Amino acid sequence: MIQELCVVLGHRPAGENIFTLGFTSPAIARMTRAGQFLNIKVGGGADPLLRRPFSVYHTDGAVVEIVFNVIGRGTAALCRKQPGETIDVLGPLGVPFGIETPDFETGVLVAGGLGVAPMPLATRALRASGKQVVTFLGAHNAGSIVAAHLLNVRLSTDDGSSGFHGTVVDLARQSLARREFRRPKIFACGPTAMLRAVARLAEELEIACEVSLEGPMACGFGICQGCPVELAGGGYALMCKDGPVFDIRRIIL
Amino acid sequence: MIQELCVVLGHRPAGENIFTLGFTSPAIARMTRAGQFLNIKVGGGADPLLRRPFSVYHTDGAVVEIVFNVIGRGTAALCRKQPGETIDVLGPLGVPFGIETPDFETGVLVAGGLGVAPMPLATRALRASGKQVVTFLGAHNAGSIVAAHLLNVRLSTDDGSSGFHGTVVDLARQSLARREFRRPKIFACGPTAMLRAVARLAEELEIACEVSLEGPMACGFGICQGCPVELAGGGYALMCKDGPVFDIRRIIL
Amino acid sequence: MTIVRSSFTLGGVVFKNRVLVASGTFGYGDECADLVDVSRIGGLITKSLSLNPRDGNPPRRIAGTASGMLNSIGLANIGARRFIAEKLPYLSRVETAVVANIAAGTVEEYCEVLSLLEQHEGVDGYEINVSCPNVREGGLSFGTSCPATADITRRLRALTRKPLIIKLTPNVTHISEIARAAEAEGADALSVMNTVIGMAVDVKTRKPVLSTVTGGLSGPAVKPIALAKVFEVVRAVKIPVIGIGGICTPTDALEFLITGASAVQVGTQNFIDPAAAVTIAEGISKFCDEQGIRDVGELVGTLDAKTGVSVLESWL
Amino acid sequence: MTIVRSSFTLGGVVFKNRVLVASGTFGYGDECADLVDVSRIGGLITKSLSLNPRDGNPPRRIAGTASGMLNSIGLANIGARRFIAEKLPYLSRVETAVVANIAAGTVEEYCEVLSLLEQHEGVDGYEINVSCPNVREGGLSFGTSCPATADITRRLRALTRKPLIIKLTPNVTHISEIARAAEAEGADALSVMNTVIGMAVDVKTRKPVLSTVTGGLSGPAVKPIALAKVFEVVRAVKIPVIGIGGICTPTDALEFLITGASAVQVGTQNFIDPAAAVTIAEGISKFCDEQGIRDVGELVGTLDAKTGVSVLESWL
Ligand SMILES: Cc1cc2nc3c(=O)[nH]c(=O)nc-3n(C[C@H](O)[C@H](O)[C@H](O)COP(=O)(O)OP(=O)(O)OC[C@H]3O[C@@H](n4cnc5c(N)ncnc54)[C@H](O)[C@@H]3O)c2cc1C
Ligand SMILES: Cc1cc2nc3c(=O)[nH]c(=O)nc-3n(C[C@H](O)[C@H](O)[C@H](O)COP(=O)(O)OP(=O)(O)OC[C@H]3O[C@@H](n4cnc5c(N)ncnc54)[C@H](O)[C@@H]3O)c2cc1C
Ligand SMILES: Cc1cc2nc3c(=O)[nH]c(=O)nc-3n(C[C@H](O)[C@H](O)[C@H](O)COP(=O)(O)O)c2cc1C
Ligand SMILES: Cc1cc2nc3c(=O)[nH]c(=O)nc-3n(C[C@H](O)[C@H](O)[C@H](O)COP(=O)(O)O)c2cc1C
Ligand code: FES
Ligand code: FES
Repeated sequence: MIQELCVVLGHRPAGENIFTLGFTSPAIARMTRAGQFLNIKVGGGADPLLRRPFSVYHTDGAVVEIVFNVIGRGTAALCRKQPGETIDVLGPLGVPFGIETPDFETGVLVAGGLGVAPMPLATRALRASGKQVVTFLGAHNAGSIVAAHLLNVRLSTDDGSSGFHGTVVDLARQSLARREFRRPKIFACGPTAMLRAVARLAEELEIACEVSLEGPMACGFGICQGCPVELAGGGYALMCKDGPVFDIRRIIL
Repeated sequence: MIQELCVVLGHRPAGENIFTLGFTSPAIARMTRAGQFLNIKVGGGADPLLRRPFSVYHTDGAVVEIVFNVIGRGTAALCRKQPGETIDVLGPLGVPFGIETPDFETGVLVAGGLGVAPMPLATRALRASGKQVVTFLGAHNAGSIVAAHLLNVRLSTDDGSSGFHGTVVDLARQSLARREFRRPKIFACGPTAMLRAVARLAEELEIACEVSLEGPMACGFGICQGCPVELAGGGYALMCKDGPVFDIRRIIL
Repeated sequence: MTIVRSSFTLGGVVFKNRVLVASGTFGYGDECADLVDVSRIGGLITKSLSLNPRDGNPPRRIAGTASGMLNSIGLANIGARRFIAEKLPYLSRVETAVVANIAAGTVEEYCEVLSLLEQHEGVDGYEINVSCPNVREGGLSFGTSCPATADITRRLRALTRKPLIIKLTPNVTHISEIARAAEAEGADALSVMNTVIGMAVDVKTRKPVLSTVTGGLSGPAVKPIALAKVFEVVRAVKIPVIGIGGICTPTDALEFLITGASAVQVGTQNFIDPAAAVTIAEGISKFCDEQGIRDVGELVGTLDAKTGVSVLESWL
Repeated sequence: MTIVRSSFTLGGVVFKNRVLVASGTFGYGDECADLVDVSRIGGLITKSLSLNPRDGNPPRRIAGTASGMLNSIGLANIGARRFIAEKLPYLSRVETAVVANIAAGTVEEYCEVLSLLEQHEGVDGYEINVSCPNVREGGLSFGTSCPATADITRRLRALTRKPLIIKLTPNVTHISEIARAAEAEGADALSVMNTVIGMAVDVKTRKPVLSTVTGGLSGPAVKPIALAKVFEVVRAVKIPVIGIGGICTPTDALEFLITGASAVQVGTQNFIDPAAAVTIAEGISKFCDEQGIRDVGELVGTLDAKTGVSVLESWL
């Protein structure tokens, strides 16, 4: 974990109201593992005050990329950053996906909306570990699909404008129920409702499953206790430090 | 007085840490009289919260210009505004210089530092009223002189790097004491210490004198009571509404 | 857009909508006529009026703070008599409700000002400032005391049938106790809140920024505090509460209405956007329309706090 | 740059400099070791410790506000025993002063936690949280009462010779009265202030944003409030006061020192910049150096408030 003022390289539109932003940080690019995130301070001022968490979307040499939806003031400011300006980045943070474990052969990536953010790095790590990869990618509509850097992508859209007409979990269920993949393990990221559906699916089919959660954070590395995740065994874990990736059996969504 | 979202045309460096910023507003350009000011909201956010007051520096057709020192967060943000972005402008505000009055023939402009801001419009108005203009312009050093749009400029710098070595009031005193100008009236703007010296000079030599004041403001048009100026007769006037231009005899500096 | 009902009645007076402008942040109402159609504001609350004109505090009176501002105006105002002579003629023509805010150093002065105003047309109600942190005598000391607040309310209640609104200070341990004192003596409504005591220092000169050392903090910075105070007061009294503090957007105002405020006032934001009250009122209507709500009043007090474990309970 | 003395002594304990990290905003001190050289911080104040581990409040516990944040952590902590077993070994090696912050639901629990900690090496002093707004029992209810604060101070004083610091809540009418109660019973210093009670509402769901409805407001938004509270307290007591609230920059800290705080604590800003305390301490030294001040202590309480007409006087 380091804190660094990083120079912005620029942003690119990646879908409806979706942008990627690239910046330079050899150290973060080198250290980050799939599923980890950054906590970014966009402006120098006191409002917005807190950093904003973003998954690492892609790394290439010294370049780190995030992908984001413009939803509020922090992301709007990010999206106004000019090349050459700086952002204050803290990271990499959190527990990565459990990819190097020998307990599976096929990584089944299930992403809803911008839940796709950690998937390019997960894809790369899976390939590097000699695993198979299949990707179920769900989006509202064709315009909000962000499918770069992925492998074996099977699409679903809520409105049927591209791929399977329905939820990404229903799409994944078809293949998983048919046991299409050898020794699968699910890695999912997306809205809570979707993660709940993934959890039910994994339980039903007795497939190992890790989910990457999202929620309000302040510090991002365990000093504020602001990001509780309810544990199946009682009490709370911290999303930022004990997560954002959790084995689905450990937590109550 | 109007409130308008104005499109920024761009900024230009005008000296050490000094910039001019131009934006479009046919109405403000038309309505403004010399000595009036604008109250500008730089960003959309809550911090900095309050508008920032700036004299109208120049107008040309539909274009309005201000000149400013980058001293804090508001001015720093102004200086980052890109062409095409907007600023929220309230104005023109306040009482202008008393230029059209028949009681003088020569307008003696005395400006310290960015007290030069209202002088280009004053110069134009004086010329339009058929008055003579002479301008005493004081700056810290050669690098901070902003002398565009002025007439008959006599310079002074604190460090002697350009023009008279000393204060602009000492420079003005030489000419005024010698009664160089026909029926003069002083119009001064600058730091309070300078305005006090101008006031003493005007009193000694019995020359009419108006000063344009600067100080903290919130609303800029009389609804907050935040900008008191002590009156010679007791009580307070409002800098924003009863000023910023005051006859020096009316107030206690 | 269907028509959303936004008016409400307080002590017999109809207010056009639930967004008023706060005392001391809109002058006497005439200064903003260029910038906003005043008749579209829910109600005008005047600058606090004292019996005699007050010059106010020496400079410096204001300072910017993070998402807020400090003020120490010191109730600079033209006094009740000049108000009646110079401002009431305009205000009685304005097509919206006018509430005269009264501040005074003694109970007698409060009574005298109200009695004076009672004799003239144009004032629809009174808001009593027992909570200004910026004057030496009176002011805040009344507002931090239940007996003093009760006494002022009782005495003023006897003098008028118009709506009587007591404006409370947040600078107390238990605002609900002061609220109940005012309610018990017949206040028609409570305004919550005035400014929070704050301070700033100029480190170069080592002097307080404000001439009075401390002043009143307002603006977005205090919104969370104001909401918590409103939450506390609405659960303690049955009379309507008017929410004030850092309201800049329709969403801000909705937070107060949902928490239980019957109306809101816009203060500091007027300095940034003199038309804010109108924009906010429109935004509230739009929100209601989108949510299928026919009357803004249906929102009031609909906060679903059942799931929340209220922390206030432990110290109320 | 000449060397500016920045250490100070409190109840016999030497603190390296006058910028500490506030309870609950720096974990137990070990989490930030990657990002900041902890030995350069003036002192570490631990997360509030209770006797038994506390899970804390259900989500949602935090929310951003204008220039601030709300929190309702609910004193989630590992409890005094696990603290002693798991964190003290690290903390006793850390080359800076360590202050254990204690929070409890009963006077007995405060005493028990302190007694437990007394039996081990590594804790240099105690800060007593009588002011947490986010727990049902105890917490704030102690801190709003003079007798309760006096009682806790007296009982704890009898148990330790180490520095005993009482941390006050701003959510009271007269913080100086609580301050005097703690001083009279032997507190070595007072920390001013904890968070301000605040609230936020989600207008879409009409639910409070925080699970506890209200929470504690912190960050730059509250700095003016904290300064005013410090101003009030330093004039009421003779023991040192530690200023807390919205401190993000050296200038912020200087405002508190000049107002009369002997030291400061950095809270929320640690979440944005975990090295903030060190940067601020360095900035203070630089300022002193520029001003020809040889010891940061020379700044303390040098506020020139004589010209100011103090408004606080009217209600103290
Ligand atoms: C571990 C982690 C990884 C994330 N990765 C990504 C990513 O790769 N790409 C991406 O676009 N977003 C990601 N997010 C979410 C992202 O942090 C929020 O979208 C962002 O903070 C919004 O900031 P804002 O200032 O634009 O919005 P705000 O103005 O703060 O909020 C706008 C609205 O969004 C809600 N909101 C704010 N923050 C969050 C949040 N963290 N979760 C849910 N709702 C929120 C607010 O309550 C409000 O209603 C991630 C969050 C976490 C915790
Ligand atoms: C009628 C009027 C006309 C003005 N015209 C001009 C102009 O043409 N060009 C120009 O450069 N400036 C002008 N000013 C001053 C200008 O408003 C301030 O420089 C500006 O508000 C600073 O904003 P900031 O956010 O950059 O600084 P801040 O961050 O607000 O402040 C930085 C420092 O400057 C001090 N400061 C802030 N505002 C003022 C102020 N109004 N006067 C004195 N000190 C202040 C602060 O106390 C602080 O110490 C004018 C002011 C008035 C009242
Ligand atoms: C400059 C200024 C002057 C004020 N004057 C008065 C006043 O005269 N009487 C009064 O009751 N409140 C006065 N207030 C308090 C406001 O009416 C309001 O209660 C407070 O500012 C909180 O709301 P806001 O955050 O929206 O500004 C004043 C506030 C400001 C900022
Ligand atoms: C997330 C969070 C947790 C906190 N936890 C504690 C705590 O456990 N004990 C305590 O005494 N104060 C706690 N505080 C209060 C801070 O120590 C400090 O008094 C307050 O936040 C004001 O300072 P700031 O504005 O610099 O944050 C907490 C504050 C925050 C923001
Ligand atoms: S965000 Fe601070 S502990 Fe997780
Ligand atoms: S700045 Fe508001 S009255 Fe002058």
